[in-house]
Amino acid sequence: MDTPQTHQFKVIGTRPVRHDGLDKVIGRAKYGADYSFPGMLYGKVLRSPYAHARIKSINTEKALRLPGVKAVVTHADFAPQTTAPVYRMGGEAAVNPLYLASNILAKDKVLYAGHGVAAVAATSPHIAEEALALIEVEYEPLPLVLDLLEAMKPGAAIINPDLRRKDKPDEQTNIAGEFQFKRGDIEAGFKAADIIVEREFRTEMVHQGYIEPPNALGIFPGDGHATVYTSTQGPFDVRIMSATLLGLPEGNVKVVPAEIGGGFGAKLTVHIEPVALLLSKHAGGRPVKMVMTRTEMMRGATGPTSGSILRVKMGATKEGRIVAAKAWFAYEAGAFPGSPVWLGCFTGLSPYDIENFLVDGYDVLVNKPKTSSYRAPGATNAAFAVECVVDELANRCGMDPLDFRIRNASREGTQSVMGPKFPRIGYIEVCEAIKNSQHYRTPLAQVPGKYRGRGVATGFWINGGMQSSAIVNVHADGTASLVTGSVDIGGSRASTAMVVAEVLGLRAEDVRPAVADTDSIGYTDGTGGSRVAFATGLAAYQAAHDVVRQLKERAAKVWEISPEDVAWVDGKAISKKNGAPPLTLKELAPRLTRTGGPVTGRANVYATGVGPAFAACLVDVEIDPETAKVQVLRCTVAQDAGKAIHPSYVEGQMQGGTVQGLGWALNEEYVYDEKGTLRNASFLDYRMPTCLDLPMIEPVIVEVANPGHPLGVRGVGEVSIVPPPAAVANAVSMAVGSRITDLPISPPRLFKVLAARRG
Amino acid sequence: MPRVFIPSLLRKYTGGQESVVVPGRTVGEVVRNLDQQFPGFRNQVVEGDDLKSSLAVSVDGDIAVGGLLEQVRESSEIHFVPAIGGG
Amino acid sequence: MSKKQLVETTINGEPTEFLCETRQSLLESLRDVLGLTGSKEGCLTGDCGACTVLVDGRPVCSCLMLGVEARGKKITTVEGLAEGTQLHPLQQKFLEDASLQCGICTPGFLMSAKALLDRNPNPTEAEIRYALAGNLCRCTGYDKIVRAVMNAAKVMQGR
Amino acid sequence: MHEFSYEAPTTVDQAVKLLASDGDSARVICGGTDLLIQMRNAVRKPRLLVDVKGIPEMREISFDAKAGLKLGAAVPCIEIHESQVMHRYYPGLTEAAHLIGSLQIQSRASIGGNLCNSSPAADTSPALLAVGAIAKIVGPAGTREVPVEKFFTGPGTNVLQKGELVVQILIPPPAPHTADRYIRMIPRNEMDIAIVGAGACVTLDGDKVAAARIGLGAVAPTPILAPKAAEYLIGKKLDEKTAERAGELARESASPIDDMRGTAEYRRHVVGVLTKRALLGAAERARQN
Repeated sequence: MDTPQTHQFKVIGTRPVRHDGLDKVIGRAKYGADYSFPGMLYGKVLRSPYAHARIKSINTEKALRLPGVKAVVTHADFAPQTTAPVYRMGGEAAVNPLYLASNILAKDKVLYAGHGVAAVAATSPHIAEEALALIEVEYEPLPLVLDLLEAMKPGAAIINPDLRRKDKPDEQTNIAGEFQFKRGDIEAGFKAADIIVEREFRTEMVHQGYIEPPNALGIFPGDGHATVYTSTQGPFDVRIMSATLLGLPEGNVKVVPAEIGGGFGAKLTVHIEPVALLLSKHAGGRPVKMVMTRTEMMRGATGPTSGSILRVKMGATKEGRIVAAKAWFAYEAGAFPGSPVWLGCFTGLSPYDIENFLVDGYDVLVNKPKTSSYRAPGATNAAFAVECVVDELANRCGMDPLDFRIRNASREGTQSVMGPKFPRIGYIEVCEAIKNSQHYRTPLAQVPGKYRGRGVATGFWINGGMQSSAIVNVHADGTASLVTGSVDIGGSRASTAMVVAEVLGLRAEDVRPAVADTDSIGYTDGTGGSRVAFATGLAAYQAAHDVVRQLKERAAKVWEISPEDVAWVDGKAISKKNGAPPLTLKELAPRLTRTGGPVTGRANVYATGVGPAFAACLVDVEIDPETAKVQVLRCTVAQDAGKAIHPSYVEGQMQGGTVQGLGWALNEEYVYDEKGTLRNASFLDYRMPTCLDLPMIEPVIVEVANPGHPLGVRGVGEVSIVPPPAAVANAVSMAVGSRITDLPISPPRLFKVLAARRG
Repeated sequence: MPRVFIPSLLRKYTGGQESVVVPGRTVGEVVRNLDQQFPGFRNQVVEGDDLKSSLAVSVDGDIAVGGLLEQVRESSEIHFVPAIGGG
Repeated sequence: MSKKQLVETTINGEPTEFLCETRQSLLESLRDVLGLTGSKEGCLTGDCGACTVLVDGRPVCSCLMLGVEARGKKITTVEGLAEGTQLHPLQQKFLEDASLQCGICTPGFLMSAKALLDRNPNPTEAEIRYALAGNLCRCTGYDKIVRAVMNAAKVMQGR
Repeated sequence: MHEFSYEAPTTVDQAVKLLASDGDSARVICGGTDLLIQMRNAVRKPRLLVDVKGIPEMREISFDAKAGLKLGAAVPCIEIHESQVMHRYYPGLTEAAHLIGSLQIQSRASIGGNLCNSSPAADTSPALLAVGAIAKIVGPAGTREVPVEKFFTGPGTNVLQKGELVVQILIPPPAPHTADRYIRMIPRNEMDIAIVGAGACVTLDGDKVAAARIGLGAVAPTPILAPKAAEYLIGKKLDEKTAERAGELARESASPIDDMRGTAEYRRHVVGVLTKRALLGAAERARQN
């Protein structure tokens, strides 16, 4: 059978230069902040210094009197909102518009330090800033709660007075959601275990760390039609949310997606787009550009991902079979409900085929920013806990940690934690890829005066499907253009164009990919959930086949035979009837005019057949025993891509996700003072890895075809971030002979562990 | 007949049963039939004429893009799963 | 005080005059006054390097320099890296080696790498990593960036 | 950012006049790598910036075997790193200058700026303390020289009076068999503020210590000397054991705090580790001088 593994591709699997690359290396690519319009104003947001306070009054008069100031807006200027859900992400997700509006500009309470309160538009960014200082806000500070466990206790300061306990509807609570996954007999499972490991882990909030500040340029001239230029992952999400907040029909908002400087999930929602539109409306329709500062975006305007407390108990037989697992996960939601805790509950144990398990998850409000998505949201926290416990179980069984994982591996037909059975997956294959790597086969050399350790961990991510649209236009010169609605955040123009080129028998560079605005392409869900190469790739594939269908009809006309007698083989039309020489697209293109006119292929998909993704990470570390500083010496990552369309960008996703995971493991964390102010709201003190902190990251692409996709593609964007924190913790634990349970493993924290060990 | 797997926090509506076999040709019909057997269940998963915004449904391993309208087969396995949350 | 200042300078080899407020950074002057938006704003604290330009051949964060300080200097931005349509070897290798994902940090990396290769045409991996430590990239894990700089050095050395 | 005026004088006299002209609201801008961030955060709001980078004597590096080093306060760190004289006579101070921020920052930032910003964690300050540097200050009342250990008055504050600026750093010539070393602890390998910084300068007489100075950063409200540790070493052989003991004594000089960058406990511990390493490194270099 011809499968994606056996088929000889001409374009897929090669490494052409990306189509948008030139613009990006000569400085011509337009990111959101690079747009300007005549008469443009600059917007800024006033943000709360308090982590929890009632807003008693806002006086904007002085600000409005400052020369150059054209508009000042507050929450009251949004259209009135309710809590009735607004659907997005193809109906698979919903937002609560009242929460959304209240998070962007506070309604009557500020819920975290950095919460937006009012916004200004002025003729220069400096004047807008000066105007912020003239807005008078009277606050009544309220008791606050920052700690996750404190927030869950009865009697804690209440953040949202409308939230009630599920079991006692008259009692207020900060627990916004409870999740549970349960199967088998957990008690009996632990009774059958020879070895039981139980640990509590803790992680802090971390930021996505994209380099480009969130931006928006809004134009709302008062004819009821609004336009936003913005660097977003989800143009259609921006459209529905902006329309909702402004009280406009969805079709009246056009979103023009600019190039985007990283997002990692945080730019799937709106942060300032509706504010830019609101300011434009109040400033007589003048364009308003807004660019957040680094401090603003870190303090809260854009949402980090959750800190968490993770309790995991697992039991195994002495032969190395996991027989029971119990997990208790609490995640910080921030000031509004919606942490990814359920995804943690679902993903953490999914690599393993466990008969008896119980997972409980809690979504908990604290006076910190509303969390937003971050690459495989929720999964990294959970995997950190589970993979550390699994490592200890393997040790106690005297087994190689990868053999232990393979013995307990989920495979095709295993019922996942959420319930549905896995299709063909590549978990065992990624474990084996690491086992067979040069890195794993090379023993770790010890050096005097240092501690060295090696750790492995694995990770699972569900991946996304959802909706995509694609249009393929055939040009008279025999080239084509591909129009999609998927913002290109890391090479997806290239990979989707390569799919079209493969089907049409063209070179990659003969297909020009374009990302269209929301008026110019059918509905397309955001660039997230590792879905673009998979789902937009599927739409591109189908649109190309729509072109092929039409080309076969045109060839049939040329040959004066019936379309059924034309085949499309290896990028050529072939006559099954007479011996006419095959016609390529290049040859057919000039004849389109006389055979019926232009050819455009279209496809709209709601993609099913999503292929789950697994990754494994191997890391060697060296620790200075005196300063407790950890240095990563070597790192290898294996990931199942299904089919790597452009291997360089698959490797890039693997390397980038791994390094984000290494940063999370070692130094990244939100540090709050007792008043709830984020202390390290800068790239200086929020310590992301620099290139001097890292070795080369060795990628091993594993290809276990996804049976749900014609080319075998799975998503590759997210899962690589999941294993590294646990891999590093396992390596450090091995090196220092003591179990690491808290992230990040920064020098001051590790020093405490070492000091305790020394006594 | 299709088999419906009951989310653990809703098993109180099904007398603790982890899964129930129910007739029906669509997810919506299955849910209606399940509600006859276990009154109150439908209200936990349906709001108006669609699934609750916090839920998605999976049929035979894939997210059912049709929601309640999704067709099911005699041998289908139906799971209710959380929808992608947050905003 | 708000009177704008005239700044005479050289940008990408062209004698250039521009008007700016004293409080406008060189980055703002380049982007908002001169329309050279290739240099990117990432942090405004000199920690990410996305706004790196060369000032008299040295890499500088243009967010931490005032526009008025550009008087009499020679400024090179990413827009001045290629010679006409001939890409600089660094640009060529960044493309071939897939060294960019989102691309927002790319102009800064190119300028820091150029400053390095101009002074040290044959750097070691460690020297490259040191020279690029002031540029943050969140997409690539740096691997392919470091390789592109090594490969560009080879091309420039005729190896 | 607020509005301000900008002047770029070419002589020290002009600079002093400008600085004195606008009371407390005039400020020197050198590399601007701290100042512009402070202005953006509205921590400082000077009405006048006086750019001193065009003043020749503030850009000078000159060494004389008798008089020692004159280092212009505005010399960018990268030029210090590229100076043969600096590497030869003050390798520790040179490495401190080369640790400030990235190369982009080093192309702008100066030791004078680092000194006048007066951060307790400034990298060059412990190194300056170790080599016994003196700040040459010029103001409306004339010139005065202030040893660096008397320069700081608190976090972000110093002895500079209205209209005064640091023009040069003066450092005595190193005695034979003298060398310095600076080491800092940061969680990353670059782009970080020191959790602890330690500078040491050692003069050997045979295999014994004839003189020693130890400067510490980020462990007190200002950069400080660790005199007890230095005195202890006089007349002793500098080896692992004595360096370790000196490190313990240096800990006694430190009064660190908990902050987002590190705990007091961790800092106190690391003071000892870095002092030991800086001393051994300085001695190693001194033996070769």
